[in-house]
Amino acid sequence: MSPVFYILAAITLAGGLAAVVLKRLVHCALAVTAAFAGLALLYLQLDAQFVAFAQILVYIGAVAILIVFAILLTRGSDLPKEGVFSRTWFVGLVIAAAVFAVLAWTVVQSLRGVPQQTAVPAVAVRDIGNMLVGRYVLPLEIVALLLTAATIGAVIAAMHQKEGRQ
Amino acid sequence: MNGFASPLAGYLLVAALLFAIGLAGALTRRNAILVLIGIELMLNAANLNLIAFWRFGPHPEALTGMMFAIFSIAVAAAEAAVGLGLVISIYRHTHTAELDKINRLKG
Amino acid sequence: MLGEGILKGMLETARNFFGSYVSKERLTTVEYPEKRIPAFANARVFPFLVYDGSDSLGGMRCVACQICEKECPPKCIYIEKSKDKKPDYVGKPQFYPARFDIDISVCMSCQICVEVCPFEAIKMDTEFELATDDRFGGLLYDREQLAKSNEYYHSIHPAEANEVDARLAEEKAKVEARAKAAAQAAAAKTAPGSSETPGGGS
Amino acid sequence: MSIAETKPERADGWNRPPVTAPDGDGELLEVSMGPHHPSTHGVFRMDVTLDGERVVRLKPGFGYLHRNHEKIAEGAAYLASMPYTDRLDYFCSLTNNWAYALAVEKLAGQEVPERAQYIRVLLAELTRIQNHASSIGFLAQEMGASGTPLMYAFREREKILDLFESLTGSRMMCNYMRFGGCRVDVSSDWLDATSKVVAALPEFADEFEALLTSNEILMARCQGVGVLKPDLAVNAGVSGPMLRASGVNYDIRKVDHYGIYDRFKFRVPLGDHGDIYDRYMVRVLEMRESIAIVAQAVRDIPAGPIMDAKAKIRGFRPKPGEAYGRIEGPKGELGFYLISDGGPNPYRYRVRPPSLINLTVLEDMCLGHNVADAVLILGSVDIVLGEVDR
Amino acid sequence: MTTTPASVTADQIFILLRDWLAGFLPAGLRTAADVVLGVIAIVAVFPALFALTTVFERKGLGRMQNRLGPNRVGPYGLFQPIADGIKALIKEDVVPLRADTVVHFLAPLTLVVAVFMEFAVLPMGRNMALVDMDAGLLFFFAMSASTELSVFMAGWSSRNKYSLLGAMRAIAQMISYEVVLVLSSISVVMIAGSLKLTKIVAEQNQYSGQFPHWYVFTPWGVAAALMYAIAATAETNRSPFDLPEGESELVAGYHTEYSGFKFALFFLGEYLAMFAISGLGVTLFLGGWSAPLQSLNVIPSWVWFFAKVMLCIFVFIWVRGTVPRLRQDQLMNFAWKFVLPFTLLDLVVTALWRFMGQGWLRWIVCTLILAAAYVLMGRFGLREERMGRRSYRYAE
Repeated sequence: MSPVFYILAAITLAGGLAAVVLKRLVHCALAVTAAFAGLALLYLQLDAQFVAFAQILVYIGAVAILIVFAILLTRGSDLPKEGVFSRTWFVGLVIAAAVFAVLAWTVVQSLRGVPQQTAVPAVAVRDIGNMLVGRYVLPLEIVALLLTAATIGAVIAAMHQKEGRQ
Repeated sequence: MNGFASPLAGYLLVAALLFAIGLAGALTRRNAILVLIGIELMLNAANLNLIAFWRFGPHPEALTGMMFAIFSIAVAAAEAAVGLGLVISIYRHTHTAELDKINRLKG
Repeated sequence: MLGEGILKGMLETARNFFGSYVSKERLTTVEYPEKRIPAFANARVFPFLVYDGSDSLGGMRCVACQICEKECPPKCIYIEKSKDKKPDYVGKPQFYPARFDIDISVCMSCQICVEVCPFEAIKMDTEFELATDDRFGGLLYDREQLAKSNEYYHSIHPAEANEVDARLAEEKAKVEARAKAAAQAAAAKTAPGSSETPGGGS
Repeated sequence: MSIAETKPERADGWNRPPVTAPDGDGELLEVSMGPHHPSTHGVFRMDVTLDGERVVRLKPGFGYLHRNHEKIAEGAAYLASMPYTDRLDYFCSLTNNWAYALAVEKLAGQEVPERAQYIRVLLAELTRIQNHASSIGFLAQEMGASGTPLMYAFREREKILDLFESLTGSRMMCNYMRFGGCRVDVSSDWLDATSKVVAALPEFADEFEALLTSNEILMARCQGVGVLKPDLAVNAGVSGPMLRASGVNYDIRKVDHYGIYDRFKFRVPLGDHGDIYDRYMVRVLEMRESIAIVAQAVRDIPAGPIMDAKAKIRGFRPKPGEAYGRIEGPKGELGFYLISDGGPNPYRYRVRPPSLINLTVLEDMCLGHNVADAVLILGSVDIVLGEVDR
Repeated sequence: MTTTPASVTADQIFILLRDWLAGFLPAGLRTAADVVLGVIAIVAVFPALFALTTVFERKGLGRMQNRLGPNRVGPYGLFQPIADGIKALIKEDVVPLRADTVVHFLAPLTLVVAVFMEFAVLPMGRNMALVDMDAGLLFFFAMSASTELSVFMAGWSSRNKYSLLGAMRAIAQMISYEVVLVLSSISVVMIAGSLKLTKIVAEQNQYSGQFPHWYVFTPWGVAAALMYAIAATAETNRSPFDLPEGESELVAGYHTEYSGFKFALFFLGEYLAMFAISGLGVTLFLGGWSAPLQSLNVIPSWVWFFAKVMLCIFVFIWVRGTVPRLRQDQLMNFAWKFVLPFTLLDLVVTALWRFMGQGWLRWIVCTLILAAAYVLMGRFGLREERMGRRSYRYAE
């Protein structure tokens, strides 16, 4: 485990945590962006260049912006009058802690003695492309369809319904 | 603790913690957008798992984990778009994005 | 076709861009402190007081009639009439301004004082670099600062100054001729008093 | 939801749509544009209520440049107001002079000699050319054209201002006309210089049009934006190029036959749509007509005196009465209304400023358009705040 | 290749310099030193270029407008940026009272950092890419996409309506045109078969006789380059797409409330983005560092790269000096109704080009399709603008 990993993990987790606990929604969105960036760097460390850049492009370039827009459109940039946590926050916290405990226990238990690849896999972007239009062409098409449907759906869901109202 | 010290375990633990944080956020916050942020964090944690498994797993040249991650990113983007579109449309109806107040089926 | 008009406009700007290196027409800037445009003969900036001869206060044409003070639209002229009189260019005793101040910061360069002055005493200067860092007194010009010689007037508005000089000379000649005639008449009558002074016409 | 689409409830068409809740679920955003906003001509303010970026209400606010001109004029001699008229619309001091001189001449019954009439026409049309050129430049500036058209306009304007300076002594505050004539005579050198400048102007107009007229972005920004319907324009008292861009044939030069405009051959361009593009084009075409008028005036100018022999500068007291003198200024009908009680000062002095009255329809033109268009529409009205606030 | 050793040295001078400097270090540190030296070079060269460009822009605009432009500080006004920099540094840093100070402070920094990252993958000469990544193009777009958030941060944290409106406009515009930017580069990727920028340049660095194989000299390349240029102009918020900072409406857009050094950083970021996007455009369409004629290869490759970038910058300035600004909805309409469909069509044409094989037929077919599409879409695609020249009537 290199120190770089610890730094990146710290950035990611701190970003994630800040996103969950901060008061102002815009700050949460910016914090979650930091977490996304940390994850992208983790991917880079894992020699997954393509995914890392895709992560930045999609999450920082698009999802974060979407979140920010949604916050502004729902007046989320103002501080809420009541608390930011729901009434049953304690239950949620307990559940999350339990989930983490189970996951951590499973990870630690199951990895004992499992052999692990340590050599850096030689993967070119060309291979990813070939795979995408070769073996994974069907999922690719389905994802394309899904994205189109989602875009249309999002537009319709968020559209002004002028004619219907008047 | 052999398993704990291996690189894969480190990534998996980070992923698990991130997942838990996301889950906690989704479960404890009032605002619908924050819930979506939590869900995004959980999805990202899963992606980290996928990449880590691809990197340290037996057949990296098959690219399975990476492909899953790529598709997951694409689906997550679609999910975010639809989810936020829904939040905005709910806000239009109820003038709030606080989940505690959106508790009726009737708009 | 889309973009045609924009291309046409871009050709135009390119023409000006390259033209600015060769044609004076396309680079009209005059770099001010080093180069200047010569002032036009009619140019007017702020008023000054004309004096004849070399004594700036003694030769001042102004007789403190206060017409300009009254007519000045922004009321930026302040005149105090003298107690005593001194002879003007035709030798007639006249008042003179004991104080003649113009607040240049209020003056709007309209030239009305020049137009209404019956004595050709106030004229427009072409000097405009009057900036000062004295906020309060710096632009309140008194008669010493306002006095400029007739030669200076000739140097900035030659044609107009010649006209003015001719008019004044003519008037002086008329006055002198009348004085001479009066003197002759007086000489003809010999006895009766010659106390009558010739009335100055304006 | 422009006023033209709703049925007028009042006969004069002045029913303003009430500002209600937006049709979306957002809130109305109130933006105060000005007086320090970069595109509000220095000291103008628009309280714009926006639904998204759409203007639902626009309250013009002015008076920041109010200088009490009319009241000062009532306390000053007739002549003393002449330099103040320069400062009304500081782009067109000569036409302001003319309008005021015209009013006083009517009041006092003075005649203007032939040569002075020609000089007046000449200067007024030169003023119109430079005003229209720079107003188009400002319009393009408001469209974000980085100042290029404005600089070309200023390049030509400088030449005309040089002519003004060499004749009147000042570039902008000319204070040139007098009751019954003009202050100084034009020399033959000056006429030569003028004809040289005017001969070069058509080329400039071509250049200007090459840069702007067929530009797709300009067309997209201007066509169909800020439409002023002719009936509203007439009801609101709009005048000048704005009125003619709406298709109303009303040019005081043709209507009143003031001065000696009957002797000149010129046409009045009219627009059919009444949008910003028409206002722009009408100005360009008027500029070309003015060039022709100046050329004719330079050619035909007779010799003779330039002042009415009866006119006197000091002790000017017109007989009691009232008079309204108006001219077709570059921005529209510029009128001066004077009442004399026989004293040295006017008893009542009133200006009819075209900028102010053209500005009154601003809200009607802006409603329903984008906030960016509001800026453009304001630019197309061609106002000078010195005249609006007086 | 007929290059002489001297010209090779000149061509590789910076590489040799770097290796010489790194040679002083122990072998283990050399790779790190290479990277650090490269970063230092980028951080030194491009801000200097930015300083020069600001003068040239102002002088060029001035010349187009029959003015002189800045000419008071130093010879020909060349030291103007130094004066501007000193002014920016010593100016008071005004932060609005209710601004979100942390975000307000971070916004320009993140912007400049992200923009600097874009230069890492650009091949600025033969062997002169700092990091020759396999997914270089993707990296570039990832970095350019992350600048949008900085714009939002600036606009939101300023607590100013104009800033927020400017930021929202900027983001909407950048996202819309980013799609076009990516799609127009995809056609290059399709032909070159790689996301690696050095590979793309190498593909173009071939000559038939004297004539280079730049992608801009093909029908699909011209179309893609045109769309790329439009998208790049919009992406860098330059005129006529400078709505986010359109001073006649929004005062200065998202950096209205910035002053002093932070404003200078925004300014720097904007110009760096312009360099980066021009550099990418040069790499994708104009043959990168390759010479326009084979015999001109004696001139060092980096000279060609920077010359081409400056040419692009001049076009930016030229356009800025000519055209007015579009309106927000027109900007969006233009993106979604004209630029994007045309770029998609260009992708199809590129595929056609790829599979029609060598020969003159593909030239004719591709040119015809694209020209017809351009004319038709220009006329009918933007139909609702209803614009056109008019004739005017006169009253006597």
